[in-house]
Amino acid sequence: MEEKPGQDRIPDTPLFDRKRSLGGYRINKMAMGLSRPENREAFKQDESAYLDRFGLTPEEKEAVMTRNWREMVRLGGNLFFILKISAVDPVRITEIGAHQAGMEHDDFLRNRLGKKV
Amino acid sequence: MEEKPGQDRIPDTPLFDRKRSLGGYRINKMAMGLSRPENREAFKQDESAYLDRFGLTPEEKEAVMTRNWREMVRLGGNLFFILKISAVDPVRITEIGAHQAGMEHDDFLRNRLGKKV
Amino acid sequence: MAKLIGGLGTSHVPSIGAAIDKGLRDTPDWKPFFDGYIPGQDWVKEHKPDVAVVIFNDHGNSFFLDKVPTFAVGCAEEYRPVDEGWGPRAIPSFKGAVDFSWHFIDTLIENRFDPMICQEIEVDHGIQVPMELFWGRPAEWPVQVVPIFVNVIQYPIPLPSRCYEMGRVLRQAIESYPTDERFVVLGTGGLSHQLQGARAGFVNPEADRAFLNDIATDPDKLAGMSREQYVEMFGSEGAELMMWLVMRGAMDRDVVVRHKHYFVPASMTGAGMIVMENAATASPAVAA
Amino acid sequence: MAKLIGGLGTSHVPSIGAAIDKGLRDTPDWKPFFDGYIPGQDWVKEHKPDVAVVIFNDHGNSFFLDKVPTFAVGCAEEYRPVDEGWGPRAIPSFKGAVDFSWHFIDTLIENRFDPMICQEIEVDHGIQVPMELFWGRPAEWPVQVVPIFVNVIQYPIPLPSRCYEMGRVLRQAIESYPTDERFVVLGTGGLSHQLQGARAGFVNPEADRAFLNDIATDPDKLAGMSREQYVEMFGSEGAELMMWLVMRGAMDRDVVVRHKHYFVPASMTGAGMIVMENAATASPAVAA
Ligand SMILES: [Fe+3]
Ligand SMILES: [Fe+3]
Repeated sequence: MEEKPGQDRIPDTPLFDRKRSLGGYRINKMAMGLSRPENREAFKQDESAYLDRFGLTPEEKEAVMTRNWREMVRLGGNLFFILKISAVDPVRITEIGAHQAGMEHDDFLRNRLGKKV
Repeated sequence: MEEKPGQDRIPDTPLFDRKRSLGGYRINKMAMGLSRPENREAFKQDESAYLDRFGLTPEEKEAVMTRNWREMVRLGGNLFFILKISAVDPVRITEIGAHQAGMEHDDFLRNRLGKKV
Repeated sequence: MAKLIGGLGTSHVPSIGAAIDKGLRDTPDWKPFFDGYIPGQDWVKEHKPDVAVVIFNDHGNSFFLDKVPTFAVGCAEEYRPVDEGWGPRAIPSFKGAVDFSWHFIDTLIENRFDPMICQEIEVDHGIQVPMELFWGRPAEWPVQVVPIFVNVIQYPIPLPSRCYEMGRVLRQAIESYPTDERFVVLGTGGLSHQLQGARAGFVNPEADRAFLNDIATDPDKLAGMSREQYVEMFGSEGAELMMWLVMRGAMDRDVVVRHKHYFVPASMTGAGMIVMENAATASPAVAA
Repeated sequence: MAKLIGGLGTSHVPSIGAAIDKGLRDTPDWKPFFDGYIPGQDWVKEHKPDVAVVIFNDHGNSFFLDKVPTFAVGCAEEYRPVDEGWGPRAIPSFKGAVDFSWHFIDTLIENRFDPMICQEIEVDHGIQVPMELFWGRPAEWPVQVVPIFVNVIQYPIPLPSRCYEMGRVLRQAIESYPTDERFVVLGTGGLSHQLQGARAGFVNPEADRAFLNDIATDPDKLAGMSREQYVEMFGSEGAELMMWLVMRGAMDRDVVVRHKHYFVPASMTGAGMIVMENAATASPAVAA
C-alpha cells in the first residue's frame, strides 16, 4: 500500500483531507454560495449577516472578515472555494499566496515565482 | 462482452436506458419535485400550471393528468419518480401495476402476484 | 482489528415501512411476513453489532437523473430520512460510522474503485426498511451505519461481478480497521419484482428460493450472471438483488446459514431474508 | 470505426481566461505564453477533430463537498459555463458528443470503472481554458466535447495509475465506436503550482520540463508514481497533473511529439502544452 497522502507529511503543504474537509465545511459552503449573484449582493450589503446564515463560528467569521487567508486555510478553507471571496472583494491570487507564505508581495513574485520585478 | 441490457430484449420489460432517461427527463423531474411539500401543494392547487413549470409536452401532460401510467412509462417516466404522484393523488401500487399489465385489479393480484382474492 | 460477525440479506419494499407506520403489522396480510423476521431480530439482539454497512439503492429520492453515481459511500455524521413524497418518516436519524467510512473509502480508492464520497446526504426506504426489519423501531438506533448506494435504476448499472468485488474490498477494510468493533453487512433489495411495463407484477418465487440457497452456497454463480439474466429472472426492479453480492463478497467462501425466510407477495415483491455467519468463526448456535 | 488522431496536454489556469477576457493577450506578461500555443492551434486547424474528450477537475464550482465523485462523465447535449463567482463567462456553450458519451460510459462500466453519469452539468475553467487555448474564441465550437471530471481536490484522490488505466478504456471506446469521427483527447491541469499553505507559490520548472518529456517517452514511470510524489514534486494543486495520464493512457506506447511549450509563471503556475500523435499513424509533418 502506498503511503496515504492527506497527512501533511510534506512541509507547509496542507492537503485537503477528511479532517480539513469536515472542519472547513461551513467556510467552504459559505464561499460556494458566492457563485450566485444574489449571495454576492448579500455578502456586499451585510457580510456579517451573510456569514451567520452559514453558521460560521466566531473564529471562522473573524478569519473571513479580516481576509486572513492563512487562517481561513488553517480552519479548513479550501482556496478553490474561498477564492470566490475575491470576486466580491477583489484581491490578486498572488497576494493571497504571499500572505500565506508570510512574504511581501514583490518578494513572493521574485523568490517563489521567479518573476523579474 | 456481455449483451447490453437496456435494449428491451425481454418482452414487456422496458429498461430505463439512455433513451428513456433522456425522453422521460421532464416527467421525472416534475415528479421528483413532488418530494417537496410546497410543490405537492402547487400540484394539488393547479396541476396543469405545475406541469407547465417543468415544460411538459401536451402528450406528457395528458398522460399525467389522466393518470395513464402505461403511457407515462412509455414516454420515459420511471416508476420510482412518478409514484410520487400517488402521494398527492392516492392510488395503490398494485393498481398502477394492473393498469400497465392491462388487467383488472383482482385478476392482477390473483394471476400475477398469486394472491388469493 | 474490527471483525465481521455476519452477513444479512433482506428486501426493502417501501410498503413494509408504510405497514409499520399504519399499524398493520399483525393484520393477516402482513403478520406472516413480519413474523419471519423475528429470528433475525433475535440474532441481532444476541450478537450486538456496533456497525452496520448497508448496501442499497436510492429510488429517485436522494439523487435525480442529472447526476447518477454508480457507487456512492456515505461518510456523514448523520443520515436523515428523506421526503419520498409523503413527508420524511418519523423514525430516528441514522448515526454514521464516520471514521470507518473514510477508511473504507481510502481502501476502495487504493483498490481501483471510484466511489462518490458523500458527507451530506439523506436516505430513503432502501436503508430505512432493512434497519427496521432487523432492529425494530428503537428511540435511537443502537448501531452506527455506513450507507453504500448502488445505481440499479439507470442503465448502465454495474456488473454483478463488480458488486461482488466491492464486497471483498469491504472485508479488507473491516479487517484492517484498528478497533475491536463488530460489523454486520446488509445486502438489500429484491427479490423478484417488476413495477414497469406490461410484465408489471412479475414475481418468480422459484428463482427467489433458489437465490436464497445460492447466495450461501454458490455465490460465484450469482456473481457470474449478466445484468440481463437478473432482469429476466427477477424482473426489471428485481435486478437490484445483485446488491446482495456486495454483502456476500465480504464473507468467506464457506458460510453457515442461521436463518432464512421467504414470503410472497409483500406488496408486489417476492420478499426474502437471510442471516449468515462465516463458517470459520460461526457462533455455536444451531443452524436454521 | 472512430479514430484517435492526437493527444493534447495543457494547463488550465483561470487567469488565462481572465487575461483573454480583459484583452491582455499581447501584453508583455502574457504574449510569450499565448504565442507558444499558436503551433497547437495550427495543428488543430489542420487536423480538424470532430470530438474532443477533455479530462479536467472541477474547482468547487459544479460540485460541492457534500457529494464528491471520483470520476464523472458528461453525456449532456450542452454544457454551459458555470458562474465561478464573477458571473458565467461570455463564451459559447459546449455541445456534447451525447451518443459517444453513453458508449464510453457503457465501456467504462464493462471494464470495472464506476463513473458518475451526468446528463445535466455546468463546466468551469477546467475545460473552458483548454478549449480556448487550442480552438481560440469561435462563435460556435467546431467540435463536440466529452467532459471527464476527476476529483483531485478532496482526499482520497484517485491513484495516478487508475487515471492511466481509464485512458486505455477510453481508447477502447473510441476504437469500438462505429462512426468515422476523429477524436482528440485533452489532458489538462498543472503543471507545478501550490495555492495553499506556507509553501504557496511553489513552482518546479525543472520537474515540469521533465514531465513534458516523460509524458511522451516514459508514461509508465509517471503512472507508477504515488499521489504523494505528485504533491511533493508539483505542489498540492500541481498534483492535478496526473489527469494527463488519462490522455496518455489512450495513446500508443510510441508517440511523436508535434509541439511542446513551457512558460513560468502563468499567474502562480508552471504552464505547459504538448501535442502528440501515435507514431504508427502520425501525419508526415515534421516533429517540433
Ligand atoms: Fe429497491
Ligand atoms: Fe485546476
